[in-house]
Amino acid sequence: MTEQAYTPSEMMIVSAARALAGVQTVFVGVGQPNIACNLARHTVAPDLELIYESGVYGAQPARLPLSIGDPTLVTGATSVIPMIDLFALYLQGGLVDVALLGGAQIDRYGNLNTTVIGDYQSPKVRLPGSGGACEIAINARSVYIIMRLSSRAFVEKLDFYTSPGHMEGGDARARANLPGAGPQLVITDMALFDFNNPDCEMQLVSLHPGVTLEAVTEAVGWEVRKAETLAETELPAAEELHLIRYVLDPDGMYR
Amino acid sequence: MTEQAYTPSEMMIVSAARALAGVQTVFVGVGQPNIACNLARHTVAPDLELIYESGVYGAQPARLPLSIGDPTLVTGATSVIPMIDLFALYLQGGLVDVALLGGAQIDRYGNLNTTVIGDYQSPKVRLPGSGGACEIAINARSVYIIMRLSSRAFVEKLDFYTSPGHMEGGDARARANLPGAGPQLVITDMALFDFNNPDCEMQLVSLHPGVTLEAVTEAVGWEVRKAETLAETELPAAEELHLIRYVLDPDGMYR
Amino acid sequence: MKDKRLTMHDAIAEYVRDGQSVAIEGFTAFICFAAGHEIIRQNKRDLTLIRMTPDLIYDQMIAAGVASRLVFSYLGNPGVGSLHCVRRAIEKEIPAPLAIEEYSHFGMVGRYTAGAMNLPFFPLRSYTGSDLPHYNPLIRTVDNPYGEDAIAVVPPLKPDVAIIHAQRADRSGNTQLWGLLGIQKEAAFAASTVIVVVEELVDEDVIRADPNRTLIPGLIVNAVVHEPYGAHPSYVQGYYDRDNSFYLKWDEISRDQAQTEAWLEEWIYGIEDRARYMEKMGEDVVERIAPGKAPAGAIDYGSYT
Amino acid sequence: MKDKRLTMHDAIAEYVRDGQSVAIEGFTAFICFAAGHEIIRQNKRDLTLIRMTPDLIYDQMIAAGVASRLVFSYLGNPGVGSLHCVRRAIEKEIPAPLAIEEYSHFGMVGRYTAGAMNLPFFPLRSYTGSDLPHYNPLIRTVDNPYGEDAIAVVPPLKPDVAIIHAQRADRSGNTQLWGLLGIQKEAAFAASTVIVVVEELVDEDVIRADPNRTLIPGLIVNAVVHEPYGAHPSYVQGYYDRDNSFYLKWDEISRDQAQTEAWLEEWIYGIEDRARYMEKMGEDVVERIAPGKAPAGAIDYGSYT
Repeated sequence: MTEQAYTPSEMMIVSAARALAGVQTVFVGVGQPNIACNLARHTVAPDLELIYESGVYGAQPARLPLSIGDPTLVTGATSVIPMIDLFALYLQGGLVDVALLGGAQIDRYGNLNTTVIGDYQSPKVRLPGSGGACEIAINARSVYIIMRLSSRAFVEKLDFYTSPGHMEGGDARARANLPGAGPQLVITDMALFDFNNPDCEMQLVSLHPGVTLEAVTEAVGWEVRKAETLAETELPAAEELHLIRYVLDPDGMYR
Repeated sequence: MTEQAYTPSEMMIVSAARALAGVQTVFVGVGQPNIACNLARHTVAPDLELIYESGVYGAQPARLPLSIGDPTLVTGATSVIPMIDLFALYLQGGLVDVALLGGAQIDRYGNLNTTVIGDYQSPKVRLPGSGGACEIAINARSVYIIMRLSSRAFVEKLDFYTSPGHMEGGDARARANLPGAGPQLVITDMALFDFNNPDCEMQLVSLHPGVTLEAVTEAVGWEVRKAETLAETELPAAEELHLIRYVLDPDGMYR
Repeated sequence: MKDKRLTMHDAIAEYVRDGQSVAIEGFTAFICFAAGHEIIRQNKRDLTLIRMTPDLIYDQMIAAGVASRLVFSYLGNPGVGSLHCVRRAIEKEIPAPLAIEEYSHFGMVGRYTAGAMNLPFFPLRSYTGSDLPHYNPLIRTVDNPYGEDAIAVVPPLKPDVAIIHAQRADRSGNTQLWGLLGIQKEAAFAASTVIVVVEELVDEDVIRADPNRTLIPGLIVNAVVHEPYGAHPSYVQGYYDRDNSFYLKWDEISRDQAQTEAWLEEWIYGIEDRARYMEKMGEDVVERIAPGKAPAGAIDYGSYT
Repeated sequence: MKDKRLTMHDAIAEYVRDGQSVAIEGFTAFICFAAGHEIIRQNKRDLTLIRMTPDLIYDQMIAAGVASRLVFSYLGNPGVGSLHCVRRAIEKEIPAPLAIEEYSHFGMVGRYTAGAMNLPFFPLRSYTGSDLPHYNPLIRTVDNPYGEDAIAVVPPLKPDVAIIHAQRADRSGNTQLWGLLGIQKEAAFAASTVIVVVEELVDEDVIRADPNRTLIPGLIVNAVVHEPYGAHPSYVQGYYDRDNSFYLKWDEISRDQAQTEAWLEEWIYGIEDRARYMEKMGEDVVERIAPGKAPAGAIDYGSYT
């Protein structure tokens, strides 16, 4: 077989889908997260309901949506609502079990930057900004982060704090009275991380097959903490890859 | 003609309708106010739009509504909306030109009691309470009050202040930063009153035909102020009476 | 899709417990008398009853002694007059004392909204110049950090149970309603437990064909009760009219506690459920309250494949 | 019923003035490109542009130099990438400096809502642990008088002009929309002047047949513009699909200011109106973006006589 058994993107999608086992509601964007959620519906979370920032609950898209506002998300959905209801009743009301977020930069406590590289007032690169990320990070019961691992992205200090993770770590979120539990998982193309320690600091828990510990520690912009036991991420199963390639993303847009 | 030319109730309806000349939106309840507004639509205010507390804008009832929540108000209306929108967007948003209110007691500044006769904690008579009256009195651009004149109702001091009129009089409303201008007119079965003086105190401006000044001053529970010139209210016109009796209230429910 | 269908008996037995706060909402329309009657029938006690307009349903429930507290904004028999049983409880403590917690309509609307939105308070331009805050210390003010005057606020209202009547739902509780929307959506989102009572149980496809009409998602619904005419003598837009003769009759019956109790005996304790109630009402009632047709017209969401 | 119909040219000429704040809303859908293009064509200047997601329309308007300030919450070409013209203005002041005022989505939603509701502020659980309030002093906090922690607030947003695209309206501006409702209703109620742009102009009876779908009443509408395909390359639920090829193409065009200006010349300055724009797009575009049928199904409001 000269063809690669799976791509890094597929590994991320599969890892995210597996982490949604038993989850009832997920707040989702397009692209990889969307495919991951639909993969979860086909596998570990058949009752998973997708909530889109655009005001859609229980979407059943007839095609792969091109944006979170794609009309295919509306037609045939369970409920389509004003954005004030989406943010206030669903998100702030505590009905989102898991939200999937990404960013241009992340720090060791899972704080995210999606606003600016360089100085806010005279930016090197102006990024999209918060969108709903700031309140999602605060109100969703749990947050999973999906990002490619690189030293440009996993940094010691963010250029801008857009959305809080565990803030300064430890019980910072609880002290600040944030409703949600914050980041629980970071899914990358090389490894998985969680925050299961008293400092709520990102820690390596699983290396994807063929990825070395050295490669990961080099790609993280701080001295990365390691869980007591380091697992190897389970390979994507044939069924999972089949679903991604032939059902969920037949055109290979997110391969 | 032994039949009375018009009833006191008809005089009130006609007076209220005339006061709606040129008004665009009116916040209305059922009964006399409803008939008055529809009479105004047929006469002096053809473009008048009726707003009901129940969440109806632009009703075109196919029958005389029995309550502000009558289904006949919904069918064929321009817009039917949640109550939060009715109160927050329409009323608090400043879209109500005139509101028609009534009460069990009124004082010289147009403050209203619809809550209780006697003590609040151990009431002699428990009345319905505010409903929307308190915020209507505060936010509507103008308020017209429709009440039968009696010394039990027009009192020196209210048992309970449910909804503010001109409060302690003068510029009290402006000082309290209330959005609306407060009561402009009191329509009774004997006379009309306005508040066009620096104290914003209720003043007699017009006696209905056949009503003596003495009868009015006796029925008001304080020494009633009189406008410089006292008019006689114009008689209901034949057309107005015809509309009330044969079109708007053919069963004579509010005769 | 989880099947949440229950009989009214089982829904009330399972989800309404003594001492809880219960909101049966619906502004003059969609008032779930069937649920109120079942609560009376099951002898629930010490409830906090929450409703903007207590209407006849709470008049009956309070006369039956299920409540120790009432949270409300307007006490009236709409278009008719007084709620005599509520007044009797407040004025004379018959059949038992009734504590009251009183707001204006906008205040109640704000409380439900804050509850549904998980906000610490809801700000509104009301209560200035009113005695209401004096007798209800939960009506407060906050300063405006943008420089204007202080504004009144009310605290969130989060009922233990909300009971919402609607035209239709699917078996997992995705619920559509049209007509007067009142505060039903907010009451449902604010409550810990939601019982939806519908005229029609429909297939999921019917719901999905018009997603903008789904105001209450099954996600927040615990039980779905299919109970045709469950809102009688109140009404359901497009399904039946208000039975106004009963509203007038109740004005007579309710003036006297013994007479009221006789009515409760005959129409609630003495019969098993809503089907029997409608049987007993007589066949002509259904015909009498049937509206004509007024179809909404079709719209298209478009198929995007 | 007042007839408020105007051509797009006349609506923009009459209601949009230099120096004003303008909100063209619609979240990924219903984006009124026709109005944006007319604003460019009429050389409006010094506008404050307000939109949760500036999208291509504001990218074009900012490249054309109509704006001096942008109020927003997410700067992206949805599903594609960056807004290169907005970035060029922010990063390099090309064609002119652009001041920005930035929120999160919920913050913008709260601002519009407070504006529409005439509230002094809107409270929301956001911004803790974020740098946003540091760079935007309008994001503040208020204490909670019920004892919990302070909560973030945003001030009301009241645009001078809101431009809302929808499926249909009658000639006095009673407007119905379905699909993604976004923040359009709130933006309309918050604004001093409202221009409604619709795919179909319908008789008043069509509106009255389904009053729950009327989100914007004519009462707050100043002008009604009948402009089919006025939201292209964005989409209108049930009427057409997003023309995604243009969103991809714009990603290329917009990377360079000269290229962008050539596009503006060809597609905006160089043509008269929307009809010409669609003509120039070619006949196949209408076919390409046409959705299939997905009717909502009928409901009945009931006739109560």
